[in-house]
Amino acid sequence: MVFDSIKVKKLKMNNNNNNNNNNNKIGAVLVQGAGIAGVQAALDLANSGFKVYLIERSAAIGGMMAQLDKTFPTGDCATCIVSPKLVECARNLNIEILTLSELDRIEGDPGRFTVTVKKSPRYVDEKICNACGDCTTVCPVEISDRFNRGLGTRKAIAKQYVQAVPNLPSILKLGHSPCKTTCPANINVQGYIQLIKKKEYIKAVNLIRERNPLSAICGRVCTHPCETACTRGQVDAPVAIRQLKRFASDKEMEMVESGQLTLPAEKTPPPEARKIAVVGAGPSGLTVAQDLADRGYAVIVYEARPAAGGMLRWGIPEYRLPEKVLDYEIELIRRKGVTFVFNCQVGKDITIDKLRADHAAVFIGMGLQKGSILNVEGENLNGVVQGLDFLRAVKEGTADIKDRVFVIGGGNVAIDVALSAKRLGAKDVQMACLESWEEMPANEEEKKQALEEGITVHTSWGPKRIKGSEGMVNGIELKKCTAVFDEQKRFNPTYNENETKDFKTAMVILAIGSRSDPSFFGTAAFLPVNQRGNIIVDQYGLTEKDGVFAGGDIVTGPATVIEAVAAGKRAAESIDRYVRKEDPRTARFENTIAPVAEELLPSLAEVEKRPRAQTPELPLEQRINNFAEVEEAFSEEDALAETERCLNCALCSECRECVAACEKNAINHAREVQMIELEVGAVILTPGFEEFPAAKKGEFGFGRYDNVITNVQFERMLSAAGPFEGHIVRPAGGGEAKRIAFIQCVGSRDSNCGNDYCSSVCCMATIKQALVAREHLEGLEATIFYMDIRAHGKDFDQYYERARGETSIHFVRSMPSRIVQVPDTRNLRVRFVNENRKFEEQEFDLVVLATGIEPKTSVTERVSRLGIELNGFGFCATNRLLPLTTSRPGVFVAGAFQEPKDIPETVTQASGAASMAMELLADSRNTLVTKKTYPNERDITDEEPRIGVFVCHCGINIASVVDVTQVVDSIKSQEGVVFAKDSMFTCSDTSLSEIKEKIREYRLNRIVVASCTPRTHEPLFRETLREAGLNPYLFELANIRDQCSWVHSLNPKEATKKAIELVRMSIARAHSLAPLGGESLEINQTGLVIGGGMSGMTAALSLADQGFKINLVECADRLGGNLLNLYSTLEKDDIPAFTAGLIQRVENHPNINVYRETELARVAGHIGNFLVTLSRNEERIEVSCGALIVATGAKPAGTSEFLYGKSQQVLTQGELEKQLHEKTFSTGGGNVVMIQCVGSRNPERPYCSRLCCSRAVKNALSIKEKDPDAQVFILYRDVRTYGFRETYYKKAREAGVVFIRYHQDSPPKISDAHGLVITVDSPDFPESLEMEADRVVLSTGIIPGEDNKVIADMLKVPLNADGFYVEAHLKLRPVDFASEGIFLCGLAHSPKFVDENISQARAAAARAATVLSKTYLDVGAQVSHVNQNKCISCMTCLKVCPYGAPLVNRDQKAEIIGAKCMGCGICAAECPARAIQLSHFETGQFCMMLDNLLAAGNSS
Amino acid sequence: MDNRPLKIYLFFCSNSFDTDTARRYCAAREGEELKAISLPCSGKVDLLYLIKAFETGADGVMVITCKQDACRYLEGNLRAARRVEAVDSLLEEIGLGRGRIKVIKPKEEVDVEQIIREVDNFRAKISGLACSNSQ
Amino acid sequence: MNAHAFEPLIVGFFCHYCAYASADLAGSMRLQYPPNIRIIRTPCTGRLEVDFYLRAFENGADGVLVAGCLEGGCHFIEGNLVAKRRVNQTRDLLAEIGIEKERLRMVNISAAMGRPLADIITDMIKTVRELGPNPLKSTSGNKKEQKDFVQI
Amino acid sequence: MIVAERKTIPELIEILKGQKKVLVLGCGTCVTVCLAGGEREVSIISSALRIASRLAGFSLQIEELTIERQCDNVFIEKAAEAIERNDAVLSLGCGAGVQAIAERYPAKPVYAGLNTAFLGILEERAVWTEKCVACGACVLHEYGGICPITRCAKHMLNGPCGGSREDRCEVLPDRPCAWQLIYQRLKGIGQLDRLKQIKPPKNWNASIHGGLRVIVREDHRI
Repeated sequence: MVFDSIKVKKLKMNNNNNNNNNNNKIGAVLVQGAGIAGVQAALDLANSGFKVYLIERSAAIGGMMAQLDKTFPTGDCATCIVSPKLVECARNLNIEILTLSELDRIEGDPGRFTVTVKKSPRYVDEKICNACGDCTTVCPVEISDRFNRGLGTRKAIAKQYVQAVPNLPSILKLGHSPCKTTCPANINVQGYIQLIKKKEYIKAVNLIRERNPLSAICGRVCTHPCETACTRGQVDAPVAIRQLKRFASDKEMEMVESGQLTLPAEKTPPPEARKIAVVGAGPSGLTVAQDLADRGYAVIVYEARPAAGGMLRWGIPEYRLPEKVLDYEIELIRRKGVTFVFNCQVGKDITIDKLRADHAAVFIGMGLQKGSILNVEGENLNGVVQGLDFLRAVKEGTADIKDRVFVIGGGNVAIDVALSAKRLGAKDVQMACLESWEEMPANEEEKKQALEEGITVHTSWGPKRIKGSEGMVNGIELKKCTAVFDEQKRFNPTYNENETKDFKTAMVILAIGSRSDPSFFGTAAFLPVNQRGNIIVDQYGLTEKDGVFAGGDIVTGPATVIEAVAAGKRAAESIDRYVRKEDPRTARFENTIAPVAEELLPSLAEVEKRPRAQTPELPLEQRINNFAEVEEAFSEEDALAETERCLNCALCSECRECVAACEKNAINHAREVQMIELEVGAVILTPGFEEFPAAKKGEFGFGRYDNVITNVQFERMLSAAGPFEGHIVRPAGGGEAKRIAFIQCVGSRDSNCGNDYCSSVCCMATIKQALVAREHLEGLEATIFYMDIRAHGKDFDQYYERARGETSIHFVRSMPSRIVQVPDTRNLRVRFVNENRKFEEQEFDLVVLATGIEPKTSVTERVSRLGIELNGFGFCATNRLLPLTTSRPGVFVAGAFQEPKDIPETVTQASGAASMAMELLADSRNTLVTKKTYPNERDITDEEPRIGVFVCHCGINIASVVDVTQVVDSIKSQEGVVFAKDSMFTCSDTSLSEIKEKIREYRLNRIVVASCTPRTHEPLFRETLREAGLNPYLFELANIRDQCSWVHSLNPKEATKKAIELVRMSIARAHSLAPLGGESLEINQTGLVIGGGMSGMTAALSLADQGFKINLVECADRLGGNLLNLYSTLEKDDIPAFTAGLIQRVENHPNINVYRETELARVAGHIGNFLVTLSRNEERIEVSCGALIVATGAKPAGTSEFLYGKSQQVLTQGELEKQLHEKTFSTGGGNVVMIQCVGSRNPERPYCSRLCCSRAVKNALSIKEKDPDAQVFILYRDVRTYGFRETYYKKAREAGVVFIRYHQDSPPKISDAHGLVITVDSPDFPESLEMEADRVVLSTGIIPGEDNKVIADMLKVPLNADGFYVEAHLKLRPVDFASEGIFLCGLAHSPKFVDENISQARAAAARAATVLSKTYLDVGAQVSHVNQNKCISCMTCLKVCPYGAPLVNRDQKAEIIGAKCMGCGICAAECPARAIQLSHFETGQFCMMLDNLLAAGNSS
Repeated sequence: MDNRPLKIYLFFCSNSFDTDTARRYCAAREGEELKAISLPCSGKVDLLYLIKAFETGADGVMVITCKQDACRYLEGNLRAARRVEAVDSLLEEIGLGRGRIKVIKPKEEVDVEQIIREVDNFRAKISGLACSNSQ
Repeated sequence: MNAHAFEPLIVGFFCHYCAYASADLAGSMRLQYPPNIRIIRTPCTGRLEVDFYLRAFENGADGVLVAGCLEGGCHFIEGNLVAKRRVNQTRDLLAEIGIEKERLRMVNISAAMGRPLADIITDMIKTVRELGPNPLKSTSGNKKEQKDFVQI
Repeated sequence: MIVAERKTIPELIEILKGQKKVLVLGCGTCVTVCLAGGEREVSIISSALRIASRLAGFSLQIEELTIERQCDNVFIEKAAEAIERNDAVLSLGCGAGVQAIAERYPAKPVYAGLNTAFLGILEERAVWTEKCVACGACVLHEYGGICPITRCAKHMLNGPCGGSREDRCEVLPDRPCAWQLIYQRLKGIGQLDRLKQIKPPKNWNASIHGGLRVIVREDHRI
């Protein structure tokens, strides 16, 4: 169930109510991390009476497993097996999924925690969105896809992966891009660039105009600080942002010119509109005018000159900004209802007081009118002109020009002046400026143009004096400027007065800045000004005078257009608030602008260099004597290419294409982080892991060489749903990757990177990847470089052997020292030491690094802040005897965060952790769970089918391809159809209500919806039927989206025809739908545990502590099993004390009934109601129970090899351990030789016993501890000290224990001719080794119990080839049997360690609790039934059913037990008498669809 | 041969022999174990009854039917006769020999005397045979 | 294109857990394949009766595509193996009857195999197109019916 | 149990050529259990025949029916109307069933749709093996319950033949040697002595070689 914040609040209230009568414990659990562990724990808890909050950091649940392609060793598709679990999780009424959430705080005590969850926005409404994907389609932003580990791209708004649960997109946003934050007006640069990329030019311009009405203008004259900040600049050159803005704006103008686009209609402000006066029609004034007009004000702009534009019109020459462009944008503003009053100089023609009095507010944006002066000799000579005056004269056509012109100044105005002078006919134009060329404030473009057009620029020179005669200028003397700025970076030029040069000139134009002209105000004292004469305003543009605002150059001094626009934006907002009497300070747009954290900016290393598009310019020869525009717009091709250079620094560009595309209005870009408080009784941490950052191992070149990838990337590559769709190709250099090297232990078993532990899963994962890859690509050769192959799990070694048997998979026992890329082919040369102890290099197409498992950095920080101890590697600290308990009571842990582990162990631990929570909160079980109630079901037995059909448009998802109206028309007259209609979104709340309404109105008794897939939507519609009082099975869904409109979008006609047929088929089937009701089975809430070893006792105790009565059956005369022969763990936990405690607790537990010396005689019944007959001596005891746990254990294997039993000096590891414990062991003064894999991992006993390596290490360390001089040798095949046990392997080597490897085909030999002598051939030594041994210790492994077969037959559960029990599913149901209600744990499942058995026993208990916690069990309605009259008792069904659901009843006929039937229908299809039908998938129902289709096909 | 009393079962059709007579007849035979079992029709006699009788130690079995063609149930008496024949042959296979089972079919509708006579004869014959040791 | 060109009609029987899911995935991925297939959902391919296949052919289907989970990956343990046996049995029977066995095909698909599924469907349609219409349609004289399979 | 298997469709088409309306009649007993003639097979064969006949140029009209047992008139009666309606009957019963119907309807052609194969049992899923040839004089007790007449390819009463290899029959290497089984079985029940006796030649009169076999149970005849 998807999180709903309103509900949470209600729940909190519920909690309070319930707590009063509930021991103060809260029957809710928070599970943090929704990988497979979190999902499993949540399901177990929710299914046994607890409320669960499942919180997940990313946007979808599923974790790492959803990223995997296949799973080992079964080769199951990971998606196939995990998806149903995720969906189940999402549907569970008692699991609330909080995605994008993190655990922030835990307060309170076990049983009563208050936790705070920080939930980041998804920006997509979870209740409204129907995952149609339109937003993703329109999103222009392609960013590196983290889910695919950067191998592919995703859109900024997208589902995390195609099958994501919850099935919703989310927006990736990281603050705002540098271009946007740097732009004074905060224009959404990234946004409009993305829109241009999509050729949405008008949308792009509109987006610009939201922040800047002068789009076309700024596209020409802006100083573009955005480009300076552009991240791309760090790679090659910044994106040509200004030019792109111009490109889009020009496109708009072109369209207007060509008539494709009409100008917006002229508006007039409403009569009641408040009046605003704007003084000055420059950039800031125009901006204010537009914004306020947009907000419904009547704006009057008072302008001193005869036209609007201010400095844009009078200060920028035509060749840079054509008047046409200026007029165009001013016209757009005018059309918004702005009135211009020209030739009206405030101060002269009208006073400010008057303006203030007549208007609700006044904005002053008159700019700077006076040029700055030099204060040098000769400044007043005739021929000395102000640059601005000159430019205005040029515009007015009144400019006077001389042959020689000297321009003072280094800014844009100076260059504009110089170039204008040139165009007017000046023969020699020279410039002087104080700054050096680099420091010159003019734009690079302008400077470049000045040079091009032959302007001589004297940089670092200032005017000393202007020379003249007769009042006329005739020359200028310059002096050397030694520094422009002082140490404080203030403008404070210093000169070398002695270094001068003289020039002849007839005209000196000063372009050194401008200043305000106080005289313009009329009353200078009206507004306070600063020492430079600029008006003083606060940060919102308000002057000290009430209702008078100011902005632009008049406030800032000379500045840029964009700064003036920004000031206008701010002022407009302030004026609006002022008039509406709102606080000007809160929720300002400016405050929402936050930069992207630097570390989150795109990684530049991977960015390929691409040149910036070149600006086309008017050829030099065409610029002479005219003012034609010099710079031209980009070609469309160049512009589009340029947009591709944008790196999307902020991920989402906020172009809002998605908002526009979403027909359900589900998207809102302005959502904020929520802090949610939840009351829970316990917390389970299942945050998972992240892979080791492979770039840290520089020698392998990850990050530098594109063809070196990680194993996670390789998984994504293999995945058919991944970025490469399962094709094994090289990310760089092209071509298939036929030669692949896999390098193991990257970031594992490596003290250099601090990871001394083994990641446990990589060996198997690599073997799997090699085997799977081979299926994907014929002729693929895989080479696996490894240290030890650790295939220690159930059926793993057999898988390894399979891979070893493949000629195309090579195992090389070596750790490569480095990888070098071959430059031209981009192949990779791997250097390693080969089996002959020689260096060798091999070339590969692709290298896959088996990166190890690390705790997530983000998690470790947070978890330690929650007061939970971590171990030295950053994993959660636990104890081997309390593997699921963290240092904080009430907080439990499971999965890879506890220790690296594979999926089944993770799932096991998750269930185990759930049982810990169940024990803690046993009294509060069922206090917070919700059960929905429905109206009584209408009895339709005697009704003719009355079918209602609803055909969905799914926005445009269906309707854009399939003619929905035609579909509705063509099925209206179908037999039985009494109502048919199309709807925009059938799954929307309104449509669902409509369905309910129509059911009542038309007395519909069958509903057909034609929309998307039943896999996601059938539950929703069925629910609707139930709410309307119809049985949910009276519903049928025709999939005309996923399997029609989406896959035939190029063929609308055929798609429509197909849709019609699909709907007709569904209608045909609907006729035969019948209401189905499952049965309710009473549950016997007693459990029975078979086996009184550690696992059995642990499982029994867990259930007993939860309040269930448990029968514990043990065949021996005492409890304890194998535990009685164990003395310590590798970590030195005291096993005998633990065992004694366990036995004592079991024996004294009031809920546990122990049967010693008792065996199983007979088992009958099914889940909820087993009848078990026990036999104790001659006595028969009948016990009934609801669930069974098999914990029958296994036993140490014996041997007759290596003189065992013949020589006193040869003993097993078990015997050695006992002697060490009893201190009776002596090395005899000589060597102790341990031999591993005795009788194991060979054709007779192909599995690995998992424990022996660690046990040998443990005993070797014990010997060394007692006698450091003792010589201990361990002869091994692979050392399989996985997980943290690896550190002890290291310790043993450090302590001097000698490990000698041998091959399976040349095992060690023993002789006792002259004392015991062991001979061994090791591939690591050139010659045979011979060693005298005083003690030989054999690791003989574990074998299954002999009576497994008997018990398995009784329970009708399977055994594997090795004789261990087979669970329901190796990966995801590791402690269940396929037969419901029977569970498995301990060594009976496979050999494993104490801590693993504890987890598994608890897991079995949790799974059993999901049964025992219920008083009734609803058995599925979609089950098979036997027609007793037709059954001929052939018993075929008994033979084909994989679940043992059919049985022979008293009438000697077959009968199917609903509780056991899973609804596959194999029996129904097999029954030779056709006596069996699977409800809801009856033969007739299939035939009706077929007949309808084929009849239609032959006649339509 | 031991001194065990003779054990004989008398299955009779209640239409041709009445229960009282039968009981009295049996009671009068001291030192013998005579059991009379009334049947609505001799056709009701099952192979299984007959063979069980021997299994439980009978030395002889008589089945008293109706007169020929007088069976109230049309063919019950004929059926009984077939079964007796089958058991007789089975007794031979078993090794007890033929003659330990007999059908008594009255000549007249109710001919108690003939029946008693025939029963007496059969008893005598049986006591002369080796005792059944099937017990 | 020839207005009378033969457009095959393929009936698909897809299992809910894998094949149907991958058909949905193909949709999500917007993969395109010819519209000649009509997919019928079944909880498991193990539910499918030999009769269904025959019925489809008898009534004029040109091909039947049965798609189940990967072998070993059946949600119902071995339903797909049972289905495979039944499909093979039916193929033999079709051969006996005189219908090309290629018209009936079973494939194993995982829920993540959107692209391969689209390829398989395309290939199946191609195969059947090459085989021509269901022979029943040409023998029973109702040539008229072929007009109904008109391509745009 | 009687074990039978379907005739091939071409064979059946050949048999049915010239008929128009045919009743395909199943039998709900042995042949249903051995997956040859039950309701499902009736449906499958009918469908196949319809298709095949159309392809062969004559469209059979087929009616489908399965009755409890074809070898008894009581049940055959339930098919009476259907039989009347059709030109011919294709019986999916065993040979006895086919003949029972034929005897009951002298005027109606009745064809066998199955080949009745043997008396056997289901050995594993969908595998039936012959266990009895109905020789009329059973010797199973001599051989530990394993019939050498049926299961030894050479029908040897004094075996083994000496040709078996690794427990496999010399003639049919995929089948176990019956004599190996007999030996193991007798060993298991402690009756290996039985093998020391030489068995005299068998009288095959009780078998089919003595002519039509009739069993009369006089005691049940009325």
